[in-house]
Amino acid sequence: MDAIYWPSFFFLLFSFIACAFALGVLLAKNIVRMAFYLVLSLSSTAGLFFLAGADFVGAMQLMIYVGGTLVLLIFGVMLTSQERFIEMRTSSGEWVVAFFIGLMLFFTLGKAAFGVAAWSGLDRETAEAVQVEQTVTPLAMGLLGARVDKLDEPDAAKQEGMAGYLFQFEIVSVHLLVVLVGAAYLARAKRKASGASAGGS
Amino acid sequence: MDPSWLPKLLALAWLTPLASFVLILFFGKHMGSHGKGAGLLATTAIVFSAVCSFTALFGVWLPNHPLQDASHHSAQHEEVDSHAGVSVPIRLVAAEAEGYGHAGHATGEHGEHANNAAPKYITADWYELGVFGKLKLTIGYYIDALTVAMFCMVSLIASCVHIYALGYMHDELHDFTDPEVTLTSGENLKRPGRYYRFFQYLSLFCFSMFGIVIAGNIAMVFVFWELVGICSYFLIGFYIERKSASTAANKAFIVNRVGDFGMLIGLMALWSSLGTFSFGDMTNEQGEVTEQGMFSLLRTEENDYHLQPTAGMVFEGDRFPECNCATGGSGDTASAGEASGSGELHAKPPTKNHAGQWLLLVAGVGIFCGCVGKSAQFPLLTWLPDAMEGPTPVSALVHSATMVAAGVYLVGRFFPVLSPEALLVIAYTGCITLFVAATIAITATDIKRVLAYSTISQLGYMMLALGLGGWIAGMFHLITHAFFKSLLFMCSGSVIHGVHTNDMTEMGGLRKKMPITAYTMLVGCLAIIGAGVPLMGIGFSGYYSKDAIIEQAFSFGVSNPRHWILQWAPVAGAFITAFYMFRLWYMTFAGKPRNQERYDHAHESPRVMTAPLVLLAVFALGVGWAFPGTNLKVTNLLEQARPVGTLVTSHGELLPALVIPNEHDAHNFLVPAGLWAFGTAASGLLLATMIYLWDFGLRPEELKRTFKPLHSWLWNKWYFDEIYEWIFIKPTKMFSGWISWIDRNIFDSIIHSSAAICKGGSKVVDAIVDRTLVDGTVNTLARGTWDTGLWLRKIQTGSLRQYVMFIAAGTILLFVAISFVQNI
Amino acid sequence: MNPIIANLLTEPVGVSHYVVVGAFMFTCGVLCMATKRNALGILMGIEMVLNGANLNFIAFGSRYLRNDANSLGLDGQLISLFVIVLAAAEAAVALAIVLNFYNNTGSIDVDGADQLRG
Amino acid sequence: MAGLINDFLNWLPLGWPVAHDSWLGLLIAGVVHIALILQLVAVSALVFIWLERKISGRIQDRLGPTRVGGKFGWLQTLADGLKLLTKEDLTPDGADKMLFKIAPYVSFCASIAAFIAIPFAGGVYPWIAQHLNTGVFFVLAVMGLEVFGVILAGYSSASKWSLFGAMREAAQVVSYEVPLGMCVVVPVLIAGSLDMVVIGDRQAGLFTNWLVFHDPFTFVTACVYFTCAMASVNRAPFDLAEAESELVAGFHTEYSGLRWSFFFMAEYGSMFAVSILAAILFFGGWHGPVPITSMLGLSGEVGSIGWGLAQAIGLANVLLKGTIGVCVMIWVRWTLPRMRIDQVMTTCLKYCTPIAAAMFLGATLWQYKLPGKNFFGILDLPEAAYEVSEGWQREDASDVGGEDRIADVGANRTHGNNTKGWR
Repeated sequence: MDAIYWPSFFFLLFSFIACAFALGVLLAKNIVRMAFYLVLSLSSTAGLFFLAGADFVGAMQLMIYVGGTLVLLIFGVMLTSQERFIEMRTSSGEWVVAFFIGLMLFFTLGKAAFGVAAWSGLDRETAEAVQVEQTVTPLAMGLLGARVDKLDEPDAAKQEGMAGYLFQFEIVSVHLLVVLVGAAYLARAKRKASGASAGGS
Repeated sequence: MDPSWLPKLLALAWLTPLASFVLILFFGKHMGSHGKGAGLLATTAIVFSAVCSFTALFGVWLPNHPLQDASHHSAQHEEVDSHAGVSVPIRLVAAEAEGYGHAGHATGEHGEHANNAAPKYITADWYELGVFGKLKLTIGYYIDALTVAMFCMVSLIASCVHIYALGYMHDELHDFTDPEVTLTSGENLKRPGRYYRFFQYLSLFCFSMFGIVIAGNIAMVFVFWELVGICSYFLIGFYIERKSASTAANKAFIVNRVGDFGMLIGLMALWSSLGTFSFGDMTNEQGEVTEQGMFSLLRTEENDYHLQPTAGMVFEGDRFPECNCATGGSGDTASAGEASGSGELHAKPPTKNHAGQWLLLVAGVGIFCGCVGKSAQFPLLTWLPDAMEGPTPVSALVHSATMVAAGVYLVGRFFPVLSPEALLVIAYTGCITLFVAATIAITATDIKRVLAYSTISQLGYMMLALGLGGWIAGMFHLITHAFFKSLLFMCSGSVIHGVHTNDMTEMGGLRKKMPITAYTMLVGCLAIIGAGVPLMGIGFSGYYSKDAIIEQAFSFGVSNPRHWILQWAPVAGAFITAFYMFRLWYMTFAGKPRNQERYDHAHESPRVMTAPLVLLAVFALGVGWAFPGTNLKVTNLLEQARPVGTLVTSHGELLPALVIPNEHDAHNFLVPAGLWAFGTAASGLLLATMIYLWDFGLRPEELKRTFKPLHSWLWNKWYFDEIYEWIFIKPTKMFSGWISWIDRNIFDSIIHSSAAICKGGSKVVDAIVDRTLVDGTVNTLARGTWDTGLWLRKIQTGSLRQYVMFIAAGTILLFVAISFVQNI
Repeated sequence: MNPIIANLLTEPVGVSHYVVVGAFMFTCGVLCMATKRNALGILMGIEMVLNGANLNFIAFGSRYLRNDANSLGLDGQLISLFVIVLAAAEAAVALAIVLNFYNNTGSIDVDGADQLRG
Repeated sequence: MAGLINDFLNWLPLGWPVAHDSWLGLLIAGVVHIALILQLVAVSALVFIWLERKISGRIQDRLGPTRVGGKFGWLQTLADGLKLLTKEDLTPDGADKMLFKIAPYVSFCASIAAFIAIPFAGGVYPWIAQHLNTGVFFVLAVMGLEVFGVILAGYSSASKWSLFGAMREAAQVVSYEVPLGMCVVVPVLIAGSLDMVVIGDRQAGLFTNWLVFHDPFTFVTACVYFTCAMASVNRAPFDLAEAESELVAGFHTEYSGLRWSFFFMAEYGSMFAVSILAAILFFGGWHGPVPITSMLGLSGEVGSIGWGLAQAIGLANVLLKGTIGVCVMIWVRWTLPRMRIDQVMTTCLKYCTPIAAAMFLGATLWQYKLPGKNFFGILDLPEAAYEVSEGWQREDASDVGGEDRIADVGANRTHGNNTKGWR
């Protein structure tokens, strides 16, 4: 037998954890536990990112996603501190329908995943020969509008199309600002009077 | 031992139960109190049969025919195929049957050709019943590996059932008060016990079953076929005083007659065209063929063992001189079929005569009709669940392991005669049966009925496998299924014995009260769902056989994309099987007791009943394994009996696009089939566990409410009984009613009707022209719009979660649609 | 050992494997959205769906899994960065909506939010 | 590392060959790293707890522990640890058992995991468990996970006090991550890398090269960073999560014995981690105030004795600076009163965040206007600074699409101006 290829081993490990806890999120009844499983699932996905060579994205995943989920968790605890919300059952019929649709969805997607020959992976020598590359600077340069990773692109047409993501970056930044303001506005505390009328209706 | 011992030993095994039957028939009542000795006598007899059978297997058959590892051969085979690039029909080496012939000529010739040659067998007539012109009726034998294997399986299970019945039927040892029969006086029926009679029937049944297996010609099969039927009738109606039991017995008998009618037609078609009933070639002392059997007539060596109608099968051959009917006419139907399959149909002269093929189809389907009746296939499946009125040992032996399997056995035995089109019919029947029965089993609550539907479904699996060309797969499943299904039935009998009810809704938590039963039954359940480690090749017996079937189905599905349903039905069936079997187990043994009183009185069965359970559990676990360190394995044994038709890729004559794949090609689908089988079974198991074991939020009652229409559809068994009532029984009654009605009222009605016609006419004009046409059009339009609106409104549920489901379902549909478009 | 299982351990995995994991997370997320009555549960489902999609982007851009002209390259990582950021934004808005909903109805059961029913 | 171990194993007369890339070496290397990090956290916790008692005692004009272990009571922590080990492990009745049991480990793991990416000595072959080129980011992200354990503990204890404590902690940590992140970005901006080894080696030379003295803005940033770090690890005056005067013991009210001590270890571990982070980001990392090692000529081939000594001195520097940071935290704790929750949030949102943002802008401007100069550098101290930059730079700006390549972090250190790089 060949020697074990460790990245594959770790891929199996991380993907197993990620999938198991994703299933945990789906099956858990308690909202706080769901959040906890979600954190573990997302963290192992970050591990998968690292394995695929996307270390910056992995760290971002840990920081933002997991941090974002943290907020979810807080809200979960805050809003559902009443007993009746901690566990809300869905009727069994819906579970069964969902189960079958999910099964079909998964098999459809899974079938597609194995449908392209080029996706089946490199051979061992090629994979081991791939150089470790720095991702942070190219990523940052990409966001700032310079694609330093594709400077030697021979095709002029393609060079036209890779002006970078500066514009998108700006849009997202503005979008984030708007979202923050909007969220704060939406979630603002109600005035005393209107709160009373809302409670009465 | 010398091979000439084989027929003698098997005849001994066959006739011992007959002796037991005769003895009990005459002296049964006087053997101990209420015939206690009869039970021992019958048990001894069947154990003796088992000893004979196993001696025949291990002492005679195996020493003379060492087993080859089939998987090894198949690997070679694949290599050959891949080198050739295409699947070439293997040129089969000469059958050794001629040289083999009568007993005593065993040369031990085998080796690398064993896979491709015609199976080795011994056949001869014992006794000639009579000769009527060309028609010759004989008692004979046809023994090959399948016969020996069936003998061992039947005798072993029958022995276990006999021993088990010694304990189970002890109520019958004294005067018996039947709690389910109430006399007009309001008391329960009291009658003397019928212990001896039970064993008398069992012995007769064993005799008949052995007779089917050993029979050397189809006529003899038919005789024992009917004998088995009558035994079944007796045993189902054992509690003849109960209305339900006697009805069920009648139903079983009559339904089987319907099938036998078809079988008779098939017999006639065969005989009139072939002129023989024998399976194999009769030989004389010198080993020369004196009389050809059906198999070698239809699949000649010169024709690569492809099925070809014989000269006698083609009518009016003179009118179509071009037709390749003569034996020498090697214009070769097979290649013609291939050519027409590749679109050159119109280039051929339109004089091709398909009469022979049609006749073969009629014969095959006719024989299969008998099997449909006996094996309770669609549409004759209604009798088997009702047959559960019989005592449980009967269910275990007759209605799960052996008699109903006789239909499958016959199809397997008859395989060389079946044309691809007939196989397609068989496959579709099996497919429908397996799905219908499995779905019904989901809602049944009577523990024995669940198992009965499971039996039907598994029989459907076997038929499907055979119909797809998976001879080994089907026969192997027949044997493994016999073990685990008899185990399951005997476990359920043990439960019924302990709890005194059939109703699973009154059980629960019995695991603690009857551990042996519970865990042996768990073994049975795991075996039937085909539990095993995917791709590793380690699992319960059902794992091997079911995977083999699904592999074959995949192989077939790839060659015949049009019949995709045959590929996916067994996969869906595996899911349902896992679900309902574990539903049964959880409802019975896990959770909390639903009826405390019954639970308190429950007890483990006596050792005479549990011992066979343990023995059978061992077999259910390991019958698919090779004996460690050897090639001793059921599949390898069956491989020796493989009929000649299964190792060639055959094409349909009437349906040119139909391809029955070579069975060895199925190994190419080992991985996807294994994964699918495992995945579906595991998800079925998971679903059952989530619903019935974990307090997870899925509650059966709630599901029942949500899927009310579906549930009542399944609960009423797809309304089969009602449909038959409406189609066959009601019309008959009504027809006779009409006759009398016309007879009595004919004159009056003429007068009345003339008046009524005038009155009615004017009303009709009013109704049609004014109200219907004018008003109706307007109203219908308005109503239609209104209804459409109302209906569309329902989709707009406002529920976020349902919208998500719509999106997901829409995605899947889109995917499917796109893939269709791309395929076009 | 069986060749398939052995191959998984001794050969590098490919895009397919990542995509299957992504598909699994995606399906779990969809089912989560479909079966949870708690609004926060639905949010978690959305997070999982986005995460499954992200996994695909990363896989298509990774040089370890697929090294040819059709690879997304750095664009995969850039897009997934945007996805992560937008997911955070979406979570903020969604939480605000949930909070508002809770203020109005005193419950976070989404089955109660069916005023748009036909 | 793994290769070295494997070669060593192969050299040993084991009786079987060990390949250069065998898994055995990987395993041993992993175990060694884990053991080193674990013992660092555990031992430092022992020392810091003792230190906290002594310092608090002196601040309050007491002696602190004096008896256990001889002169200074230096075995007091060990004795306490033994006591904790023998305490009964209680789980409240209404608790969510699984989460309750798992929460301390979550905190502890997050705290330890941060050390994976922290370098203890730099150079071409840094002493670091896993050299990540996004190290700073990784450490921040992992430390952010610690709060999960706290929240889970608070929720699962089924106690109002615990829940209050957890909610406060959550709000506080999430808020303080914003200014903390902004502060961390400033040294990253100056060094041009997220790699902590690069950032640390950027500060080689005299203490004037330390980033805290790089410009006035970084000086303020360091102060803000330390404040926010204290808040994010829940030290007084920001220890609202366990405010004993209001919340009994906050999130760990229901904990006892070993699980409780895990929380404690996690807390001290994070204190140490943020202090070391501060040391590396602002206070020169493994470079002392005076470059003794280079003066003594202790740099040599990787693996030589001189190199080893230099690295060991670097290690001592890092640990010492970290300990000083922890001592400052202890000092602050015993001299300042605890804030109210609204004051905590005000400090974060109204003071720390704007100040950090302003400092970020200021530092950016400094980089733009005075590239490559530090505060002392504009006073024209000779050869005080040299630029270190990871990544992409062009030898010749006019040569578009020329020799651009990924540069090795260690090899690409260039003296002098680096203004032609991408910006």
